[in-house]
Amino acid sequence: MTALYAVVCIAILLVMAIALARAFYAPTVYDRILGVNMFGTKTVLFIAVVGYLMGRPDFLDIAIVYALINFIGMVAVLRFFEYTAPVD
Amino acid sequence: MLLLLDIISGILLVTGVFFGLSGAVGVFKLPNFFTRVHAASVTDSIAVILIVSGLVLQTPLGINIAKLLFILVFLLITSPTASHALAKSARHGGLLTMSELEKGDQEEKAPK
Amino acid sequence: MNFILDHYNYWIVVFLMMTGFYIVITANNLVKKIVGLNVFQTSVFILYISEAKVSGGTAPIVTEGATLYSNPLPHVLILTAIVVGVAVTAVGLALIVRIKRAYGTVEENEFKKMDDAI
Amino acid sequence: MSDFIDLVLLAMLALTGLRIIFLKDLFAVVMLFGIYSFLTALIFINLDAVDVAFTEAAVGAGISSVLMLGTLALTGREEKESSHSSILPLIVVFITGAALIYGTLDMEPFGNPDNPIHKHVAPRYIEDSPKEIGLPNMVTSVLASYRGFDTLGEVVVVFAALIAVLSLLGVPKEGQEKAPASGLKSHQVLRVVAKLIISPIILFALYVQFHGDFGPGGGFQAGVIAAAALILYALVFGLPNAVAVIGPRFLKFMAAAGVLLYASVGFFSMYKGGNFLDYNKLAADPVAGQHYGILIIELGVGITVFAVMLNIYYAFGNQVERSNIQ
Repeated sequence: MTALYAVVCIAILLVMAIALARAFYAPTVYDRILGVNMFGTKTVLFIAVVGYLMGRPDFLDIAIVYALINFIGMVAVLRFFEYTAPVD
Repeated sequence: MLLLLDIISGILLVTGVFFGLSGAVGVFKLPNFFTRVHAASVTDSIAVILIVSGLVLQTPLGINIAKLLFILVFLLITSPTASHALAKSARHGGLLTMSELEKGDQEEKAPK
Repeated sequence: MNFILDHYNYWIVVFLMMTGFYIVITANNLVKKIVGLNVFQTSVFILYISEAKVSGGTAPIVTEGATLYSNPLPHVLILTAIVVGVAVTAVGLALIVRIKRAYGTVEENEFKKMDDAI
Repeated sequence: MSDFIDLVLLAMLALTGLRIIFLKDLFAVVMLFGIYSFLTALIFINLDAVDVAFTEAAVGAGISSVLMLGTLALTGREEKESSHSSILPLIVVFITGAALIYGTLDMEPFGNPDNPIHKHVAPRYIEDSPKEIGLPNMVTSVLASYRGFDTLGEVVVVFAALIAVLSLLGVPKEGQEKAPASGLKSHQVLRVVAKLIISPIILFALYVQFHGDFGPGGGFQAGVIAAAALILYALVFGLPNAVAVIGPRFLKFMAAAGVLLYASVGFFSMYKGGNFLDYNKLAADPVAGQHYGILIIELGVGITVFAVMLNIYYAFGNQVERSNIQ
């Protein structure tokens, strides 16, 4: 099972890297937010799988906090757009 | 019995990762913002379901299962909501869908 | 190869520290300066936590079957440092808001010019 | 495997830092800074520092990003072209960096159990704290008991930061009947979902507060998570509604009460005949005394951090709403 967890970890890292690239080079500002949001969701999964890979799965609390903060950050960004319209 | 569980959870994990990767490719390859947000959010949800249920099968009954299920439910509620709100915000912000772009035959005016 | 692995963390820490330093000394915009300060600060956190790591060890929470734990002391120092860091960031941002209200700009060179004109 | 994850995450972190330099859109800078904090927390998990990762994820990524976005709403998104020449800073940065790299060559190899840092007080904490304090989480033991005085100092610093922010920005007025309605009114789905998840978040904050002795967590993290729940409420339903739930004046009282609760434990143990913050004297059995002491001071930390973070958010949110009306 450990080898499988390692493979899953590497694959999720790859997805995170792609989402990061999207956040670096985004055609529109919304794409950047999309990249950040996707990065956050994949991070939650990554933490969960890494816990099993290291043999101490009792640290899932951190994954919950990530999911939470990711959502709140998203809402804050949308609220920011209410004040400053992104269209030039 | 244990081997069967291992096999099932292995299949779930691998398919979950496959969906995650396909979503990541879609975020780069698709032509328009609304198609990209679609790719990201749909594959996000299915990857979360598959990977977390794959992990649940590997966990002995206890608080960890409850935490995993909480993560599953939380992500299933918040992730589509965030995508929906983002797409709606983009729509209000002036991004056009592909069909509108073809009709009006104008370039996508993207705020940088 | 081993030499690189042994020092990789420290080199990245130096790189990040210099990134933050560069942002702080070149950026005119005060918000960006605060981001640079945070980058700098985080590099110090990573340095401490890298020092605390013990290869083959596990997180410093007692569990059955583990004998080797990572060093808990740097964790404690950094835990409180993070919270204090955010408090300091909040004070800095509040100052920026006041500067914006007083001068109408948050670009360093612009409000310096206004100060010199007085 | 752990080394490999470390390599990849640190490389991502370095790239993010590099990208932040060249971006002129400050909104993008703040978004990337959020990713930067998330990555740092992942590295902390990988380096076994779960408590630190918990704090960084909640405080660094959550609260700082929200505050920075609030500031950007007031100060504008575009960074103007720099007037400095970038040659001199580059030279300075390269020389300093080279000197530091030269310094790292003498450092002990990463992760070696024989490093001097692992030889001095750490073995004492690792071997004796589970017996002396009776808690599995050594970080909580060291934070709240061995270095309890230090932590009291940190809590006072956080409290002082609240005073500084409030004296700079002022507090939102309470009980305004004709407060302009704000919030994300057009996002109906978001409003329903936010209503659904706010109470689980507060429940989770309580879990983190009281489970911090056994797993990652504690007062700092719980306070921030509870504050995040109310920040979510304020973001979605508008600041006046959130102020109606917990007002800034009550929060000021709470922030002071948390610090006083912490300090009073210290004075109580002095009254019982021990030193300042000597929990052994709080009960007949020293280990039980340690349990009581840590429980109470973690509660004090949680209350103060919650009140300070939420009140700082109120101060910023009030500025944003006022500038929006004008």
